[in-house]
Amino acid sequence: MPTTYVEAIREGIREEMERDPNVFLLGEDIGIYGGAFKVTQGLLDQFGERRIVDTPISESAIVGAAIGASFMGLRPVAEMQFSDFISCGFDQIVNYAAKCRYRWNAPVPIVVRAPCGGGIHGGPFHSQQNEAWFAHTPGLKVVLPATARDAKGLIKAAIRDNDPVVFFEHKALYRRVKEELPEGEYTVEIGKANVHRVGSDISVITYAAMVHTAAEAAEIVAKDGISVEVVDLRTLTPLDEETILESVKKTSKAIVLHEANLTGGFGGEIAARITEKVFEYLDGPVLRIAAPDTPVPFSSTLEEAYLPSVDQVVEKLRWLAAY
Amino acid sequence: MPTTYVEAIREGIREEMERDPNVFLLGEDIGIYGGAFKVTQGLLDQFGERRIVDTPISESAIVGAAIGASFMGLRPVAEMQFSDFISCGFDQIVNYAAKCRYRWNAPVPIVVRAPCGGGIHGGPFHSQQNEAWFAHTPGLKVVLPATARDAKGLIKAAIRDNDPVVFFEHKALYRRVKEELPEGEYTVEIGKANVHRVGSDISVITYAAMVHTAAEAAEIVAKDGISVEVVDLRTLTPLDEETILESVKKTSKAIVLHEANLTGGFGGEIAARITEKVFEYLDGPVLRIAAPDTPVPFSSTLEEAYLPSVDQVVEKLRWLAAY
Amino acid sequence: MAAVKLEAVHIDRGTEAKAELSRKFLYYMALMREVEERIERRLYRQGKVLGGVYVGRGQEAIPVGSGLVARPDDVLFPSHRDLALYFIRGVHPRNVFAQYMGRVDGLTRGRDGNMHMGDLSKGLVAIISAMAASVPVAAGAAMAMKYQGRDSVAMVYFGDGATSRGDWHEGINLASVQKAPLVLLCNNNQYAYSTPLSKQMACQNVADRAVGYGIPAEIVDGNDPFAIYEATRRAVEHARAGNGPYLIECKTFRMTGHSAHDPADYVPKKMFEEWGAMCPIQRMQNRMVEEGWATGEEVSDILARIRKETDEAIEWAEKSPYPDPSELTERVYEPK
Amino acid sequence: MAAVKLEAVHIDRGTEAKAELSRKFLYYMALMREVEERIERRLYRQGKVLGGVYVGRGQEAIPVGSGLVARPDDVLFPSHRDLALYFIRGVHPRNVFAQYMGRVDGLTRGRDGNMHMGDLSKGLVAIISAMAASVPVAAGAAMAMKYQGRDSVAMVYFGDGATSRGDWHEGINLASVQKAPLVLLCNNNQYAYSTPLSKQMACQNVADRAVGYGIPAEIVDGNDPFAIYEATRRAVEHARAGNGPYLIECKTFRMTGHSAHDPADYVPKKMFEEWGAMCPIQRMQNRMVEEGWATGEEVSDILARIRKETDEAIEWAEKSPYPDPSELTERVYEPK
Ligand SMILES: Cc1ncc(C[n+]2csc(CCOP(=O)(O)OP(=O)(O)O)c2C)c(N)n1
Ligand SMILES: Cc1ncc(C[n+]2csc(CCOP(=O)(O)OP(=O)(O)O)c2C)c(N)n1
Ligand SMILES: [Mg+2]
Ligand SMILES: [Mg+2]
Repeated sequence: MPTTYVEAIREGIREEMERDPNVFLLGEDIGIYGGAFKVTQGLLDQFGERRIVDTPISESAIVGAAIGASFMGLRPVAEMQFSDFISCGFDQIVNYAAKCRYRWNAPVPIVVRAPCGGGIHGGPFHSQQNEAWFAHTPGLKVVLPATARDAKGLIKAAIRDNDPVVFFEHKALYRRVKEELPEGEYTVEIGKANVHRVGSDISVITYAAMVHTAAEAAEIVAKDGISVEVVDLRTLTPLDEETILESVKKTSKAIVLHEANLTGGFGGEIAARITEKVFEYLDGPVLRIAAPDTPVPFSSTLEEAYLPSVDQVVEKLRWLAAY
Repeated sequence: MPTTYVEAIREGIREEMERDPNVFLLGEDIGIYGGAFKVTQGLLDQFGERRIVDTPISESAIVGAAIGASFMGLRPVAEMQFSDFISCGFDQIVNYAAKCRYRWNAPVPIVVRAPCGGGIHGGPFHSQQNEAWFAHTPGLKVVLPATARDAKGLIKAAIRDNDPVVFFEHKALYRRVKEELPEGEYTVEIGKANVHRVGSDISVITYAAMVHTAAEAAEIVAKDGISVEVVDLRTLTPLDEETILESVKKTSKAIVLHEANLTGGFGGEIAARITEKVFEYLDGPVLRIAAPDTPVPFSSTLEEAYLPSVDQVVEKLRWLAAY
Repeated sequence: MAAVKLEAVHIDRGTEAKAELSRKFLYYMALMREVEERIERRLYRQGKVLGGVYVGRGQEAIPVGSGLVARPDDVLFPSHRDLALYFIRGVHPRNVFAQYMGRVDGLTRGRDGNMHMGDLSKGLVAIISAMAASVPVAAGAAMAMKYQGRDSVAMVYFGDGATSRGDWHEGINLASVQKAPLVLLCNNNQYAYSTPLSKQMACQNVADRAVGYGIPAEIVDGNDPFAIYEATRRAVEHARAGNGPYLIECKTFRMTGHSAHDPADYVPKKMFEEWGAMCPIQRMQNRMVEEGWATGEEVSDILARIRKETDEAIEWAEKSPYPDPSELTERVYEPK
Repeated sequence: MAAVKLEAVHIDRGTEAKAELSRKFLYYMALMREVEERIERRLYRQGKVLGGVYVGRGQEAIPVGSGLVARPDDVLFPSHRDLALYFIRGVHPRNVFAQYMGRVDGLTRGRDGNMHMGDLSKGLVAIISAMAASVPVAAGAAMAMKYQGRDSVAMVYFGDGATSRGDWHEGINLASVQKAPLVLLCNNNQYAYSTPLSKQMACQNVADRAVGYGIPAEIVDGNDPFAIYEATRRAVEHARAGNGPYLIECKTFRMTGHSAHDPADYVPKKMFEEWGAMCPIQRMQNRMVEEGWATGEEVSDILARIRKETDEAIEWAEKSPYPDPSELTERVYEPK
């Protein structure tokens, strides 16, 4: 039976909790309620209140407590109810968690899970894609799975990782994407991109929900004979520069695509690296497709216009192919 | 008599407070103490406790209160003691202040002043350059003056601006840069870059303290006959793309330079725009020079190695000139 | 916690004044109930309302009892369960329906949803999602009133769970030190989403927290608008006189799930029963008749008028267009 | 606020035990004083210490009186004025000097400065700059102790000003709800940088805030290590027994500017005089002699030994090299 993205994350967490008694969860409404998105549903029954801790509405304390528990040898997995609320625990993440190892050699093996992204009519405060803030903070790892397989393998890897990981789960994927997962235990290495679709004319470098948008667009332009390679970064930090550059060396053309706002988004970083490092291979400008520079609007007409669409990608692919 | 950067900011604030009775200041130790960097020194004597409000250690409340006061028609100027502590008031800035106008047409005319940057042996928590977080947040304006003249003109413009402005003051410039200021009233428009030095071979796009690093490097390579144009962005949001692109169209080569960490820094945005929009003009890769991806270290040997140096810029200028 | 059993508050006024007040209480409470029922139980289920729906069923006395004390120059910072404040301030139900349905005639023109709405010209400030973020903002508004030499107040609303947030603490603390005219209204409905009070705080009452800010606090029956009205009058008087913030804890219960998609299985059935019997609207109706403030017929008329207004408002709102995509990038900043 | 005038606390032990404790108190307090004097008044002025210097002059009784209660398995979260905790935990002064001078033998190898240092193997957690950020972190450590079934405690230190921060509130609240073994030690030195208590909080005592978390609190003479020792024993016992957090407010005074570059002109001279007379080190010396716990000569010997140790430590630290620039990018993440 195919496993959904949300089930995959749950299974990953469950397996790690079964494997390692030091893994525990904390967050708002993750116990009896199973979390706002039901990611932790059923875990309270299996593991009890000791290991599934419902907290007050205190994002800063949730992250801080995770850090403190990690100093004692535990491996806390903290849930932010929405990635938008991560701003309320921001200092603990970017200043406390991120810098301990560098400063005084104290590892902070925590995972901060954050459901992100639009497409669910969540409006400005339940739809954000704010990974770029964290990708600009040395000491953090930033993970954003796009598939059920990766979601499971990466959450397991994140829990085992000895550095703080901000783990973005795309809400629109929770129940939309599913697939057969490999039998038995597996992890997916943090810091390795995945060539989601092999192609030869244009590389689309992307991650999270946009992987599917890119793949759809690739399918469409394939009919025009344009062969698109879709690179799913999976993690922004550490960044798998090699896979990006190899792809672009092969195709000579690149589009960077993300759901986050354009300006200051991580797409700039990728485009800059491509231009700097494989300039001589480029047969055209590196294009970016991203959300416009506005908050995420609520109403369907606006949100639809806001989110990067298959059409937009198709258009830019055609333009670039013709360049 | 030349005016220092710190005096220029103080004079700008003073003039605005004299001009507009709705302007008031709030922050930690800004009253009798005159602020950690003495930016507000003497203002308490002139304006009294009503308009210079010493607050508890509560960055979130400082920003929040500024927002609330602005709804009542006041024009608050909030001081973060160090830009590093802005993380403690992060949610109020990126979610409250930034989004009110878009959501419900409520302007938030506040200024959040934040002394930033390294070079003063401040270590990981008193040296950060975290402008990129805010430049990736639609609704905020992000200003970083490099000269005394701009510091005064821009703080005045920021106070008059009807949108929330995050105003980064570089600590290492406070007493290091000075110049004769124009006689009488003036403001500097937010959103306009300044060609700090005119040149024809290579454009260095930069801002804040690095403007001076770039200018020094330009001076050095001028002796080798390399003519460098230094573009001081002054504001990241709104970004003066036109001035950047005009400069690169002229020189065909560009280096983007900033003191913030390389990865995910705003330099990626600039490099990406250049590549995307004037690709055909480029005679070489767009290079970036920035701090490495580590926290800002404390010890002099490390901090020196951390901060982008004149030597590094000279080296890259020579490399690019020869490209 | 069992239901607070407080005696109905008798206010010191002539019968006609009380009768008039009771009619206002009933009207606004029932209007809020009706509008929210339509949103939660009809429009939402019909798929016409997108996104989350949070209602204040059972808690209507709080915005109504307090909101009617406020003067037009007082500024209100509603929480997500205080819809009546909007009506009291003159927002029309049709614009509320349009807001929930993401139409251009919503208070945010479709840019934000549900209770994320405000109108500065009516002294209504929109919440952001982050619980308690309004508290420092309201503190700043109150500081500004003092700065301006006005004797108005800021009134900020929040739930029990919100008091766990750092912003709550920082905001009250700042307002207290500044002796700013801030009235703090807590709807203690004993749950924050699925989290009961006992997992949210280790003190007995939200009011206990006032000690740490050196401000007065009182606990009132959150299902009695008269009690809330009187407490708010004391609070507002205190604040207007320059004595600083004042906290009112309204003990109540959330007679629904956290949001429209939450069946609230985690709430003991008994609590719904106990608190259902305390319904502020039913109680007010009974009392009006008992005290002779209105006849049963007059009460029915009020309710009928509300249903009619609501029908019309929905009809109107459904005709309101969705925002044109071309509006998407407008007004992020002040237009030049 | 005037100086707290509390009677010297008499602890219930035999004379020899008290005498021994008093010698430890004196040793660690005087060592802290001596090391900080060297840093602030010599090395800093000589330009050998870069960055900010914050000392705990006059407050030495707090880390000493409390730190000596902690067991090795208890974890300490010092503030920026609790240097003695490091010595009690076995950190050598020479590594502290090296830390301040940015040398590789500092606890952070030159990566961070001054009191931003820790050593997990010694149960010492480094602060970050943001005031009170340690409180939730210590709460989490305490939760972990409970999780692990250990009866150890986390002890977290902070100033009066830090209690204004949201993190302080969220951290204590979480620990209280979780009944985590967290001992909270406030050094109320009446100033936060230049900001006096009256501009920081509107309640009388930091201890008043405990009410809002349903936890016990007590106020002690912060210049008497015996008083702090006893209070800490009560607190630790409470926490180890599974009763949750306990707050101790130590009334004291910062006998210096906020940092080495602050002349503290904003502090009334009289306060320095009044509190100078309460110096915990001088008081301890007097009492030791009065009570017959030590002769004057023995006291002088302790102080002389400290000076010698300190001289040697500085000499050693000055020989420690600066970190090589090649280390800059190491250990941001776990090395592969
Ligand atoms: C900072 C933050 N974290 C999490 C949430 C998600 N959330 C929305 S409402 C809510 C519960 C609020 O409880 P309470 O303050 O008691 O208000 P009530 O809904 O009971 O009126 C939560 C956890 C949020 N809105 N803000
Ligand atoms: C969040 C935050 N804001 C501002 C500062 C700057 N700062 C450093 S120490 C200090 C005063 C601290 O006062 P208190 O907590 O009373 O401790 P004390 O220094 O008096 O021991 C301030 C404002 C900081 N470190 N952290
Ligand atoms: Mg509640
Ligand atoms: Mg203090």
